[in-house]
Amino acid sequence: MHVSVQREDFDIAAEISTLTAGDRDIGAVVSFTGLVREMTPKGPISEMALEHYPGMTERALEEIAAQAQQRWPLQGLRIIHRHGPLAPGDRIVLVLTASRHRQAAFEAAEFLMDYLKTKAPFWKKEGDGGKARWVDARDSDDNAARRWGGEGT
Amino acid sequence: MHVSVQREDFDIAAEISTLTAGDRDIGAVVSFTGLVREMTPKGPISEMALEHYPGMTERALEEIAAQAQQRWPLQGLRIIHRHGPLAPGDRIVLVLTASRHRQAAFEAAEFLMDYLKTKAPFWKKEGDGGKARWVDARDSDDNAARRWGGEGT
Amino acid sequence: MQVLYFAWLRERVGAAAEEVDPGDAATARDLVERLIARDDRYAAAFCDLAAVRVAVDQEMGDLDSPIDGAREVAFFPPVTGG
Amino acid sequence: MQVLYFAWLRERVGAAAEEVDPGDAATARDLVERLIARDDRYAAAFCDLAAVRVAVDQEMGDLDSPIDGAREVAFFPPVTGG
Repeated sequence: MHVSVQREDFDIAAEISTLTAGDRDIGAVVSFTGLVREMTPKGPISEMALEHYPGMTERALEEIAAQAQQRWPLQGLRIIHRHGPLAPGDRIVLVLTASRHRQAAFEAAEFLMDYLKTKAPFWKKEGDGGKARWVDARDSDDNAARRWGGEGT
Repeated sequence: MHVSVQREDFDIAAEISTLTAGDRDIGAVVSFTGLVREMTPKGPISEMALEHYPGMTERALEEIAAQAQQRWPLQGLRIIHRHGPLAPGDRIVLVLTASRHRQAAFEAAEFLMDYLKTKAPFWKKEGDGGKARWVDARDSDDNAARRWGGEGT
Repeated sequence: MQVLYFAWLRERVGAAAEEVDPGDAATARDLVERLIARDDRYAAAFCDLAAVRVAVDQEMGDLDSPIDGAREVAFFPPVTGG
Repeated sequence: MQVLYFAWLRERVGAAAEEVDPGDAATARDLVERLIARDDRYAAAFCDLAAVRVAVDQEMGDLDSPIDGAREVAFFPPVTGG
């Protein structure tokens, strides 16, 4: 199972252990963890809610995972994305890649995050105790995804 | 403390917790873990020994860490490198980077690994139960380090 | 046809999902026009079409995607996960 | 002056460290020549100078690095950690 969309937190060490268990041909494991930042361009926040599109989210992440596996020789790959209410400091997303060599593991992890940021149906709403506002998509994320070529963002 | 050179194994989750504790402005944490592979270009191995240059190793890693901190806006950085006897599947090295955004965290982690591979005084000796042989340096590592510019490898 | 709304589109429409008769709408854009004609809430939700993304049967598409035979059409803003 | 050897250089020399009088050796290369003249073990260790790396007082250098006043000179193959 490559992809999980869940409300619950995740355990990075346990996920790495599961991913690498029994495979002694893995030389490189890269993890990316995304966290909720307290300070945003529009001021500090006290909470965040992550909405998603059940069904399509899993399909989009599986599709992104399949593309990464076609592009790089990966021994393992894992995506966990949370939804629901979160607070500053909370983990949002985990991407893990395992390969023989570090270049494939690094590149695949960056690709997964760039594509996830532009293709997976999640929407963040930030609150500061009073007002809540939907987060705008960032042009820099579109540009990051575009560098991998393919069918665009 | 950025750098540890030690015989003991390390705990990735504990290291990430320590690195990010109390800083709610971290949005991205990247980890790289290097593992001993059983299969090498010269056949399967049953053990590996990592020799290093006590004193210079720590200095070289601190210098590499300082360069990464000058180049990227990092909230945290950690390098752990093991020495002594190891076996296939064992962890060798951990690099952690924490930043506001993912690009800096990814790039700094790749830079740290590329520089560590060419500038930190470690030497691997692989054994298959009978013979033991020193591992040759790889041209691809020199090339990887060169892409960051600066004073070369 | 099931029509879904997410994020601020959901809030402006005032519903997460609803059954809509697409009539002779051939594309997602035709469907939007049909909805706008129905109620002001849709006019508010779809006032800036450049900020609207579309999925047809859970596949990313755009306003010109055909919706003929689709079971599920979703409208939402650009995604902001990760 | 303390001279250190690592990996297969250490094995061929048969010592990890030794005290060496550098005499009038100005560079690491001069020191290597002085060592080779001393014993065949050094000739074996330093037979391929392209594969020899140098650190002077724990700073990476090369065979042309000056060693005047250095406390510690180390010889080793290209590094293979990580």
